[in-house]
Amino acid sequence: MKPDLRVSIGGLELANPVGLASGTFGYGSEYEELVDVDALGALYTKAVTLAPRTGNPVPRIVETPSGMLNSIGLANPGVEAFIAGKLPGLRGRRCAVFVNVAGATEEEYLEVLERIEAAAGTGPRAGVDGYEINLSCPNVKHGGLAFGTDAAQIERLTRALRDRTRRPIVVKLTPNVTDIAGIAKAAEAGGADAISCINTLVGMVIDVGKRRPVLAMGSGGLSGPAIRPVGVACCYRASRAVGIPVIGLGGIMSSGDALQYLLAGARAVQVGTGTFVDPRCAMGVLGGIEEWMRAQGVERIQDIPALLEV
Amino acid sequence: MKPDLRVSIGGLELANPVGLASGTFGYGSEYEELVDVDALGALYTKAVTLAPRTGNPVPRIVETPSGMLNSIGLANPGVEAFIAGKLPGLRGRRCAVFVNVAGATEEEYLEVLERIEAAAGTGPRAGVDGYEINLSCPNVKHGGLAFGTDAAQIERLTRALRDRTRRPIVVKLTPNVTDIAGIAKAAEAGGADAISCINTLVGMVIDVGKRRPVLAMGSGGLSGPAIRPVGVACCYRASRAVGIPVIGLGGIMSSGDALQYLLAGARAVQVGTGTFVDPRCAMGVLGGIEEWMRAQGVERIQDIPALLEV
Amino acid sequence: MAVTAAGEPLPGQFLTLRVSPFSDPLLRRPFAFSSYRRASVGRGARAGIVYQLRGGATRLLAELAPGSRVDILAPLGNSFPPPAEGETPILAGGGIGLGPLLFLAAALSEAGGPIAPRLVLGVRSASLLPSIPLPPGAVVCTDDGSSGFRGTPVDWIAANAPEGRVRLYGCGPAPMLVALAALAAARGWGASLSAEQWMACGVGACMGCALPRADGSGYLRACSDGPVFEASEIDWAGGR
Amino acid sequence: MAVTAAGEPLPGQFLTLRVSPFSDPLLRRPFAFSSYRRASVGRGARAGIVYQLRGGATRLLAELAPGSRVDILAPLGNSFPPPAEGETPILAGGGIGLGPLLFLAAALSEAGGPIAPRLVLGVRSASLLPSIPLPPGAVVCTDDGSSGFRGTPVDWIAANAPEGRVRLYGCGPAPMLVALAALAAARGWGASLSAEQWMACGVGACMGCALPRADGSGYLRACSDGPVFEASEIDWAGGR
Ligand SMILES: Cc1cc2nc3c(=O)[nH]c(=O)nc-3n(C[C@H](O)[C@H](O)[C@H](O)COP(=O)(O)OP(=O)(O)OC[C@H]3O[C@@H](n4cnc5c(N)ncnc54)[C@H](O)[C@@H]3O)c2cc1C
Ligand SMILES: Cc1cc2nc3c(=O)[nH]c(=O)nc-3n(C[C@H](O)[C@H](O)[C@H](O)COP(=O)(O)OP(=O)(O)OC[C@H]3O[C@@H](n4cnc5c(N)ncnc54)[C@H](O)[C@@H]3O)c2cc1C
Ligand SMILES: Cc1cc2nc3c(=O)[nH]c(=O)nc-3n(C[C@H](O)[C@H](O)[C@H](O)COP(=O)(O)O)c2cc1C
Ligand SMILES: Cc1cc2nc3c(=O)[nH]c(=O)nc-3n(C[C@H](O)[C@H](O)[C@H](O)COP(=O)(O)O)c2cc1C
Ligand code: FES
Ligand code: FES
Repeated sequence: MKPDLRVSIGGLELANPVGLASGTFGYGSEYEELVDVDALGALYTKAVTLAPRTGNPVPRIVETPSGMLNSIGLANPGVEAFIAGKLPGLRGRRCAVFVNVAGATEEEYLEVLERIEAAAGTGPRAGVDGYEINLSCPNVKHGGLAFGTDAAQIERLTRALRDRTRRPIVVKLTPNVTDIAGIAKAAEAGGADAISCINTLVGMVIDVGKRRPVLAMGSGGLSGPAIRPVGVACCYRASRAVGIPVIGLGGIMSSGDALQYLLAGARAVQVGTGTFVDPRCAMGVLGGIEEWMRAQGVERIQDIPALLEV
Repeated sequence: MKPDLRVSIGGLELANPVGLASGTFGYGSEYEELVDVDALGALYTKAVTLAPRTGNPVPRIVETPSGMLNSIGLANPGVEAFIAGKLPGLRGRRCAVFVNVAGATEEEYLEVLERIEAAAGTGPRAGVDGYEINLSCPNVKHGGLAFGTDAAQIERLTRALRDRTRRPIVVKLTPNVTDIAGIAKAAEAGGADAISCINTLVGMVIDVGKRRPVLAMGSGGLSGPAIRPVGVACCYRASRAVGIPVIGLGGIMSSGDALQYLLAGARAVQVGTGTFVDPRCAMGVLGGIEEWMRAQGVERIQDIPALLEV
Repeated sequence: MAVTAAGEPLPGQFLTLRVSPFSDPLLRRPFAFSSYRRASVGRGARAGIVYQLRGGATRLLAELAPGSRVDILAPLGNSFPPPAEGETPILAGGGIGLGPLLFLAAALSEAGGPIAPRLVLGVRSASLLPSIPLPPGAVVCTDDGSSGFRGTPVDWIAANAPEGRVRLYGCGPAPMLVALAALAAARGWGASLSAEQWMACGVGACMGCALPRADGSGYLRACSDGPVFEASEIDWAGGR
Repeated sequence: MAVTAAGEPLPGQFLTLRVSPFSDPLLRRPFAFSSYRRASVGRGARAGIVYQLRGGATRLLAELAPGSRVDILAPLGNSFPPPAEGETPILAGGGIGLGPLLFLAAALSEAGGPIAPRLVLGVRSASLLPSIPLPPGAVVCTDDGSSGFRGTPVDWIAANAPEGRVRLYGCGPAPMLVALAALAAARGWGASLSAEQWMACGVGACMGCALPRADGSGYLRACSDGPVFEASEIDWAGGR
């Protein structure tokens, strides 16, 4: 019997639970020759902001033990260029497309979403099937702490976004908080259809020879296998705090890693840094999940979390 | 010229900046044949609690990419057995001894400290030169969130401890918080002589074959090189938020790693998981720091943080 | 570079080794000594382990070129106690549990006690039999009957144990240790079982390798209180 | 397993490779092609890289047994443009920058342009000279004068460049690229420089390998907009 790999996020059906994480796959065309994106469940685009951003000064990346730091700085062409230059290509996608939205103020998030809504229209092949809200942007009004750290603000922002679209909204959580369950609940209360976790952990590497941080920005975001245990723990907690689906990510390199997330309570997963290490990583993850379900006689993805014995 | 390796913590002089982290070196005797503890700057004991604790169910440890999770659960003989069984051995130490204190309530912390104070007396070779306050214990009054997550509570606890001892108090911070700078400030306001960071990150590994978390307790604390970038970033932030010394730890395996912490603003360091991987790790770290200082013409440990160009 | 504590290993003791200079795999891995030969004129001391490919560290170990240097910490842990006066030693090994029992068998034979030790080795199937010579009189058991006795070492011993007092020496997977402990309790035999548990430090400092005491009063450390315990001391089913 | 994109590499293009199945070292490492020979009857295609031991990944690479399979992604990036009509090609390599220039020199010679390419290689000291044959007419420069010309390739070129239009092809450490770009600007030469920058994806998706544009208007990606850029496009001193 072929397992049923479909996953439903706010009424949107994904063909399978494996997606490509924001910022690690561009807008879908860069890995074209290597990865059959349309065979996957979803593509989460690089963040889109209101104005174009050239990104942070360089160096922007550095390797760490079993991980990497990045401070790309939301480099993106801005919402208008996104609509003109990227959306048409995304309309051709057969997998679900979640546009990752970021901003430094609440208004910016809303404006980006509104413009994309207006451009995409309501028909099929809109180029956008849903939104992933990146809350890890430093929040100018809150003294630089990221948006994703204040529950009340997340609830308000999510609700305001909710009022502006009927497409599914996924709120992406940062792990750099004291109480991820509380943050997840705030997103749910605001009307999110799902949450995804985790974004990167704040980290720093210092070049001892040059006596300065390797990254031009000082600190950056830690991703890769090093953070997988943190991601699985966040997912476990968040999925027990909310009724909406949780999408798990952080350090997934293999189907075994993805199954850790699914058993921890996730309904879907994303592969980020893993794609850098092996461009076919996400396809391997998908194949392995299906094989495991077959071997274990598990019929549907959403049956997996209940298999965990605690 | 021989560099001056001495470090002063609340008036206590450590011979050098390298210490052995709490929970990774027992009470100093286990590694006796392999490590010359007295050549190091400080030994931070395994946590001491009021009542004896047998510790958490097993398994308690699991390896992760470039790290490990532990859920030892503060297994320790309790303060009375510590005083009777361990303190006498510690009196023979030539390095500074910080007793790591933990509890589930404020009263428990105070009681542990008071009893050790009474037993140790005020003379030399007391067996205890200072305290390291482990705030990562789940706080029963605060619904299980760890102590170290609430600034007001930390300030109050630190002040209460301060009133009960003239020995230096090091407050150990957990990285599982939104704003580590705020927590560090609270410890300083309460009268701490130093802060140490970081304790472990919350993590989980699931055994996909057995469909249950590998650790009997579900989640555990992530340590080792995987978390080093997080530790360096926390240290960088915390040392800029407070005037008291910061003691850096998390994933230190080599003198280069330790120098990252010192350049990030730490005045001293601790080696934890590194000792498991190589029992002589801390000695290598110490030798390498001295060599680097010589090569770079740096005279004193406390001159290192200022060398960082940001 | 080999970091080696002084002293010669005894049967039951183990070493820990670090096979990679990178941080993945990170922790040292424990392996029991399977043999030891003292240094003599013109010949260095030589120690052996028997290991099974399991994951990353054992794969790296298998890929090492002969003559490679590895970072070893040894000898660690306690050792098998000798059989008491009049006890027949029976050594039950499951899979990779073989190593320390080979060492014990050799030591018992060398010591030349009144009763020759008998080694009983169990594997799932003949294809998993290690390619090393077993001591004289060794019994092979396979779960599927593809070689020797069909069944487990515990089955064989239950059926073939000699009259009189026996001391079981056991090393192998947890279910086998549970069964050996039960058999020993039922027959009133002594049993010295070597435990396996994940280890971080290997020297008693981290409390990571805890094993639950049989009386529920807490834990013992596999690395420094053991790895060899009297069967009745430990709750063998509670270790994982 | 080799994950290989279709196509034959051109001089200037690179591959990325993964040398460890473990997660440390984690990221793929970029290396420029130093040679390529098409497959022919009875003989597979063959590509070369020249690399220098630097850290973990290159150490693992050096330890690989001949015939080992490695996971390669290639060819990536753009390639050196041919010299324009009448331009004398001068190839300046610093240290490991040699690889792509060897490939370019061979391709230019093979193409048989009117003016033979001249390769100028700089290393700190004679002991660091690579043990591979250099093309005819190659000039060796050492900082300490221990072999060939004392000075850098830029010094040599500044002193020995032919009259008329020159196209510089450069690959090497950042200070060398800065100096080459300045020399080209001063003399009004064209210059195609190959950039080095830390890479995560190698295919243009992550924006990690950004290089600042000379006009301050933003960044270009070393991996997919380059690695070869016209010297005037990039702020070569701002890359690290
Ligand atoms: C005291 C002691 C003596 C041992 N003696 C031997 C021996 O003589 N020969 C031998 O082949 N093996 C022995 N082992 C087990 C050996 O340590 C593991 O097989 C090894 O650590 C696996 O490492 P890996 O990286 O190859 O596998 P990993 O990828 O680490 O693990 C593969 C699987 O092996 C198991 N495993 C990993 N580490 C341990 C551990 N510390 N204890 C038990 N199971 C583990 C886990 O179930 C895991 O799923 C002994 C263990 C202990 C505690
Ligand atoms: C397009 C391109 C082509 C290259 N071609 C070659 C080549 O032909 N031959 C060759 O020997 N090397 C080449 N390099 C550099 C090569 O990628 C690094 O030497 C290698 O990644 C080092 O890996 P490591 O693990 O051995 O060292 P690490 O431990 O990763 O690093 C050691 C040191 O090398 C430097 N380094 C590491 N990664 C990079 C990087 N991506 N770019 C620049 N410097 C780095 C750092 O300063 C670091 O301190 C090229 C790099 C790029 C971007
Ligand atoms: C280079 C890079 C760029 C990223 N850019 C974004 C982004 O624009 N928006 C976002 O929400 N997350 C971004 N992320 C975070 C990832 O989507 C993901 O949450 C994180 O890397 C953890 O997953 P991983 O360990 O599988 O990479 C980025 C990560 C990396 C490594
Ligand atoms: C097995 C183990 C036990 C620990 N026990 C304690 C403890 O009792 N008290 C404490 O403050 N920290 C404890 N820690 C945390 C360490 O002291 C240290 O903060 C952490 O491991 C990060 O440093 P590292 O990466 O160098 O190990 C423990 C860590 C480990 C791995
Ligand atoms: S492994 Fe650390 S106490 Fe046994
Ligand atoms: S390395 Fe990812 S864009 Fe160049």
